[in-house]
Amino acid sequence: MPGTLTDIINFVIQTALALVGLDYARVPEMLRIGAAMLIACAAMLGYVAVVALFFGWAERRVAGRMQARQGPNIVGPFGLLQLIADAVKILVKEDIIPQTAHRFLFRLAPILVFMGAFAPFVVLPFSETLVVSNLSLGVYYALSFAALEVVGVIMAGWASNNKWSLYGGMRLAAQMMSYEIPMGLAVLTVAVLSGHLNLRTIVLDQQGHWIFSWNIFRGFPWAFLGMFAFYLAGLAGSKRTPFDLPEAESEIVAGYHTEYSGMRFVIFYLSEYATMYVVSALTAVLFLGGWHAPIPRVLAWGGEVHWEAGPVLSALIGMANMIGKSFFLMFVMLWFRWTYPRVRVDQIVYLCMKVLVPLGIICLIGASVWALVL
Amino acid sequence: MSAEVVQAIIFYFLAAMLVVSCAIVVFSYSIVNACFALLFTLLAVAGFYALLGADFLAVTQVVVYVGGILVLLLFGILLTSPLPVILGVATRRTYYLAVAAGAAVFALLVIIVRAFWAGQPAPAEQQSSLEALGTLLLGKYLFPFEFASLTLLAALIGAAYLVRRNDH
Amino acid sequence: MVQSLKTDEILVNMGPQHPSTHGVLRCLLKTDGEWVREVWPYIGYLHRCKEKIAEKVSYIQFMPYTDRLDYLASANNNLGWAMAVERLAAIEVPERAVWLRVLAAELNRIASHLLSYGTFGMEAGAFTPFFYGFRERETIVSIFDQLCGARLTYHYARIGGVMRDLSPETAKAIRRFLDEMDRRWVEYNTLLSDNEIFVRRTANVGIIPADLAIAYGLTGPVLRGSGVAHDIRKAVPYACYPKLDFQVCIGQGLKGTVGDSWDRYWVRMLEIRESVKICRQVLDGLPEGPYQTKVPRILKVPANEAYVRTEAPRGELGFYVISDGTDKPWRCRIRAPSFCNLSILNRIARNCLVADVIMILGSIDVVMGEVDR
Amino acid sequence: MEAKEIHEILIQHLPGCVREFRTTTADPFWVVESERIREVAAFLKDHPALQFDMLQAVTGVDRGECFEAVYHLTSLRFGHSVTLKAVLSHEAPSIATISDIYPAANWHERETYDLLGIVFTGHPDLRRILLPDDWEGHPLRKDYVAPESYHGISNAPD
Repeated sequence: MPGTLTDIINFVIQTALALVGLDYARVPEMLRIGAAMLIACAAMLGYVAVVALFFGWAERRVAGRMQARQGPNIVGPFGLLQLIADAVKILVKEDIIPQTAHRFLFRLAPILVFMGAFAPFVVLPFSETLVVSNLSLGVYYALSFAALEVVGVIMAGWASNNKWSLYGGMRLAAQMMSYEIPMGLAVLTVAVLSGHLNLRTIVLDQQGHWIFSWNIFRGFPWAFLGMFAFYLAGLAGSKRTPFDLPEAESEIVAGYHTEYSGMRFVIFYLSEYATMYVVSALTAVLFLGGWHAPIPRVLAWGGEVHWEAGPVLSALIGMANMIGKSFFLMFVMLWFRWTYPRVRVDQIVYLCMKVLVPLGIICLIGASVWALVL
Repeated sequence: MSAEVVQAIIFYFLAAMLVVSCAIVVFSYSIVNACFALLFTLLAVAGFYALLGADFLAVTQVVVYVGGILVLLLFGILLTSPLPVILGVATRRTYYLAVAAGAAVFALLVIIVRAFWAGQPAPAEQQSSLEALGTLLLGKYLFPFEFASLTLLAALIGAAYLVRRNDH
Repeated sequence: MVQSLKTDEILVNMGPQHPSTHGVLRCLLKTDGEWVREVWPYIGYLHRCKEKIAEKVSYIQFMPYTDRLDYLASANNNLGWAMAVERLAAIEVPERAVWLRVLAAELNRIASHLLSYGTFGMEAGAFTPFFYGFRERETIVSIFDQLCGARLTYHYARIGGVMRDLSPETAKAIRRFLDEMDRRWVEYNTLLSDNEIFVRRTANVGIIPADLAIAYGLTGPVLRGSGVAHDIRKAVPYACYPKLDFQVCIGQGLKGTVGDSWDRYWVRMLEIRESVKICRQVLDGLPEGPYQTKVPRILKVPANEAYVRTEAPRGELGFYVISDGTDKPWRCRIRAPSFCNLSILNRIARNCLVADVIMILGSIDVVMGEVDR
Repeated sequence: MEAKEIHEILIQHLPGCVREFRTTTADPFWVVESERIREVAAFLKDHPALQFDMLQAVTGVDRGECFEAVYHLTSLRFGHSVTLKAVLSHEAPSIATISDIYPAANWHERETYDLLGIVFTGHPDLRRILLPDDWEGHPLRKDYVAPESYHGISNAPD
């Protein structure tokens, strides 16, 4: 039985310690678990940073391509090092806190937002073995932390003591309160279909007949519709065009992060890409078969049946599938951003309450009947 | 370092967070500050649930209280009141009343705890409580569960009614 | 229900530094949540005493200053000023120069509308139209570079003619651009005009009924968007426009009500096409001859007065000039279209959302250089 | 309609209003009695054969010995235009507003007040529009002298 990411880390630590001549078994258990957890989280943190950096670059290149211009192409091959150069620039920037801002909350807000964006990474499975914590409540946990992000953004908006910032915070609150519902309904559709909330089990359920065993087709048409509800709601949750009202620069300057600069701004920036990734990865896991390859055995192995490929290769292939799907969905988000105008604040609530919620309810009822009948 | 010690450390950390944030909620003059402090109170409670193995309850606490109620509270406060929100300064009489009410609630809690859970250890199961919770809610506790929902529904309708009446 | 929820009213300053106020316009908003109850525009941040300067410099020297009125359409401003002075001093302009001026003015109109297209898309939250609009504008700017050596402030029209003749290469470049523009125009529409989100953001937003538009003295695409077919080029024909075949485009309420923001936007888009048509006709029918008549270096204009109206991209540009026999005007009043168009903002941007105010402002398409002069 | 015909209608319906009808300039203009400007404007707007529905601009001119308020009106229906002038005293230039007849006049009158100091009585909101509220003087007057400095900012040409 393959273990989780923590087990792999434990194994690595054990080997490393054995090389130095220490016996890992004598280290207290709590310390071992704690250390493994910490390292796994650090790895995830690194991954978030890499994803954010990569997509920060990709966003600009994609935008350049779509807008008949170049995008960053000077620093490094294809301008890949541009973001690193930018990061260095930002790190040495002056950190400004407005005089009338609430200093404590102003500093706390980006941290809360990042916590909210980062927490779901702990339960995202990359392959059958690669997951930091295999929580039985996986999806529920992942969704719950969006709340922390909302509070963080409201806090940023309020603590800045700027009216535009406050508008940004208010807009996000209205937006998120409406979009969590269709998101939850879409997740419930999948939960009813597979009978689990654990992300790993949900993916394991989707293996078999090529793409037709993925939830999107297995629960046709309910999960198919549910995926759009989930993805759109997630798009709204990650504040991306056409739902980028909280930071709509043409209306409310820069929304909740108007007053932020330097490192604190970067944290918001990181969080945005982290949230985008979480939404994309969750869509991939819930509806698009997670780490399963679209064509099993031919192009790639994935999942339990193909364990014969060996644990390392299997994990790598699973990871490639998973990251590929997530990145594609993230690319679609960029595509949206550089194509569509922004919707208005009443239209976003309309879309949620009058389109996505009924759609979600229909999906849920349909999936329930499906699950009972079939 | 054993598991108990780690748990104890986490418990005391959470407890400190709870007490401090509660104190800010109660004593802060700015209602927005109080609201943000409430966030930490709610998170600390969620932490307690997680510590006790009730992971479903912990996540629900975050979803419902932080994501729903706290955001709604902030939304309402920031949108409907002038920008620097200052709570009215309490009079001496309200202080006395508050202390008395606090003492009464505390006494009640002591009685309840001593009467029902004296000497019982906290549930130690680390498995997901989701299935058990579902079975209990729709089995043994179906009536209280449904009754609570009905009460909340009645409260909701009542609130809507009151708002409508104030309109005219 | 929405109306019954009483929230606190906030006064917010939109501008003078704001991404969407086109330069330095300050709008004071009284907002109730997301709803805007009242908008008060405050102008004057870019006031450069143009009318006072006109009294201090000679007629010829004032030409470069007109470039900086509506700096996105300087060829049109030059045309207006040149026509005003020529009318006062009774100077005959060679036919070729007249046609060249119209060519420059129409190219500049395309450039100006392209920029308006881009910024309007940007205000709706779409970035890509901005770059598309700028790509084609860049071509026009390069053509102007060939034509008169400047990229923004052309002062191409001169009193008594134009500064330089059109070379065959430039003519060829213009023709290439016009063909390109025909293709791009379709692309623009697929990207923005017919986009569902864009239509929902602009249709039925900021409706200006025709009678209100006339009462407030609106002109240009803003007036035509309200369904009033009024274009100085047709109403009071000047230059070589009577010899050219083009249409006056009006808003018809295709996506909503007549006179909404989408209609104003759409009139600009249609005018791009009409201007392309005009440019082609000008290139085809360009008469031969001199491009400049002899004008004394110190031009003394006899005592006279005239109000000369031309159709600039943003509406009716009027120069009311009083001469007193010296080489400097006694008084020069510039009737700037943006100034008049902006005055209606307070009237139509009431009881709408913050996002709507931006769209309304964008659809009126003001240039602050012209508003403040 | 030609300027002459407009003039005939004017003197026929509003006798004593027109002080002068000048046709020697490139654009003809009428000098009307400044007290009756509202009457003339309303008449021009409503007369069925004239229908001057659009006010293009309100301008002031400093003539040295007097001020002139200049109104440019046009009719979208018939395409004809008129220029009206009213002569005002140089000491206290003042004329009734027409901003309730032509809403477009609102900002134009504010601008004329701002730059020339002509007071439009009855204007709903006669504030400076281009210059700061605390600016002294009216720059377009011929006798205007620019202040040395404004709030400590030097105004001297270098």
